[in-house]
Amino acid sequence: MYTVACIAILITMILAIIRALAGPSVYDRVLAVNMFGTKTVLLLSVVAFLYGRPDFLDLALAYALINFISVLAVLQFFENKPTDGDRASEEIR
Amino acid sequence: MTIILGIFLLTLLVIVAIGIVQAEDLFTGVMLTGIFSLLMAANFFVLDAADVALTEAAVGAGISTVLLLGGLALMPGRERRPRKMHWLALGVVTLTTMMVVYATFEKPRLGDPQAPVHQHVAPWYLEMTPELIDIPNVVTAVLGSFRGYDTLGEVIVVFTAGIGVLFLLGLPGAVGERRPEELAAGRSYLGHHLIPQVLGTLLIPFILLFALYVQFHGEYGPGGGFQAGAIFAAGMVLYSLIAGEREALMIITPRTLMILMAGGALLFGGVGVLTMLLGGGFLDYNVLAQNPVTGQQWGILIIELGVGLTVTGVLLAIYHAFAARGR
Amino acid sequence: MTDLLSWLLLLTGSGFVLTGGIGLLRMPTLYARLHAASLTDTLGTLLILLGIIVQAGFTLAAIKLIAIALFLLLTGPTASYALANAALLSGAVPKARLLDDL
Amino acid sequence: MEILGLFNYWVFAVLLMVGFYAVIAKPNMIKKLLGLSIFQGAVFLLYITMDKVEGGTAPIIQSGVTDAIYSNPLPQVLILTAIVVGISTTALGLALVVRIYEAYGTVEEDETQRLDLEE
Repeated sequence: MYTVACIAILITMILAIIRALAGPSVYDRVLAVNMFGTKTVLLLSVVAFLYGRPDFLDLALAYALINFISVLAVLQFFENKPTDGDRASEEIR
Repeated sequence: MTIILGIFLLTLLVIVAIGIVQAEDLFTGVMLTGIFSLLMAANFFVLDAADVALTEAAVGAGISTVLLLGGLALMPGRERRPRKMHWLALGVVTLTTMMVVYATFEKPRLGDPQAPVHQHVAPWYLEMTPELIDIPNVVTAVLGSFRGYDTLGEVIVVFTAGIGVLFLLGLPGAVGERRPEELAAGRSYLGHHLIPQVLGTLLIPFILLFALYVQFHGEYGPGGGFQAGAIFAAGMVLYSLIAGEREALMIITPRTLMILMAGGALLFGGVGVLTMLLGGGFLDYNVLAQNPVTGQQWGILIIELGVGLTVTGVLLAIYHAFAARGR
Repeated sequence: MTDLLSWLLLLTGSGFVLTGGIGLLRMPTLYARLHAASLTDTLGTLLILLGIIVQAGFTLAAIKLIAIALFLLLTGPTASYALANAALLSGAVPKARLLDDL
Repeated sequence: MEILGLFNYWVFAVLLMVGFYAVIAKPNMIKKLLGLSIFQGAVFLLYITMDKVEGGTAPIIQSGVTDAIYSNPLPQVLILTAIVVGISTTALGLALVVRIYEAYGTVEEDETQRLDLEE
């Protein structure tokens, strides 16, 4: 039962990695990283039950709590460094 | 199942690593490092290393991306000459890879219980921990007690790296030393974004509480000072992002940061000196209480606290040093 | 009965997660991808976690799972907001608005 | 199937060399740092691979279970501390790069060398 969920999550992980590598804009990559983070939380929860040691859920909890900090840091990064010429050229398609 | 899951995650790891190296935009590289860290943590978890996975999670999710972005904000975001292959380097690297792969054929297979690494001290640790220290988490027992010298050394290294960063970049002065207009000019926080602000204010107590749980639950489950320090620092970094650095530095002042950094390492070393004064060896916790087992537990609790303090102090001081440089 | 419910939740959750992944890859513009990824992310995650909670019964693990679901429910949309805002800040205008301006 | 037991070590070798390639071939210092952290990650992977025991579980002793097999705690201890040390030293390297950028106006290695020669 968990295996099905596990496989779905793993396939989604591949899709997210393809998007992160392909871009085209930097925001696509951040989006992919964020999505990958949620999928990791799910994978860890599912695998913890698959292995029958649910006390390792702390790990998923840690990710659920602090993974979005990096996205906020990205927002701040772009506030401080508005548009530099390089990035404007590869804007959104 | 486990082996297929492992192979899958490891293959993704290699793809992402090549992606990092080939990325033209450094920002992309940093973002891919985030995925690399997530994959690493998942791999550690699959390989039965829950403590290590928690450390990677705490450091990779909360701290390392923020630090790298903080550094990247101070310089141009692109490599000057993208995608030029360096044929000599590529040749050397390919040759070395093949040699290392050839050498692995001598290695014991994954999970082989007869491997030499499982024959040395590890069985002794696993067997004696319930008797000598009586805490469930053997990793914490080895970290705190059996290999306490090692851990003290690592804490000193972390401390030294923190000092080094402060030497190079300088810690932001106390809040009063900066002119008000200087502070107002750097709008380096997300105060005007209502949603992150409200949510962050809601979550920070939980993050800090979770850090304390990880700190003091480390003897019973995955956790300990290193993980807790990183999570606590991540919580304070979040506060600094949503409320502004100035506010964050008012709560944990630069002076407090210094005290945390040095105090944790001193606490660790102090326990060692105390045990010597009580007639034991350096970091021999048996003498801390009437009952040697209780003494061991006390010793581990205190030194883990020292580790947590130093790691929190160092990571926060590094973050503030980079952030203050940007203004 | 419990097994059936948990199967159902896990399967629908997996379906949503996969849909989100495909949307992330196949949608034509950034904001469309953001839309596809963030919505399914939250729902699929919740369903899968609920499926595990049903299996776990009333234990400490279930409470941790509820906490994880709650935190993900809060942080996921916030991250999407921050990301969309960062994109907008650096001058990436959604396509529909560009058409309006013409 | 037996040979797949070595897959982790092969990934270790490839990751190690991917990181090493970035360090020696890329002129950009931030890229070198990222390569260094990949290199670090490879070493972590090697150690953690060695801790795995077939049919085992993480070395947290479950009360009431007597016949459980536990993975090796020693590599875990070494790597757990090394991860935190790794991020501190990466930050130290990043601080050096920031100072180099402030002094030279570039973080490309060949350009800083040229500027040095011109003085």
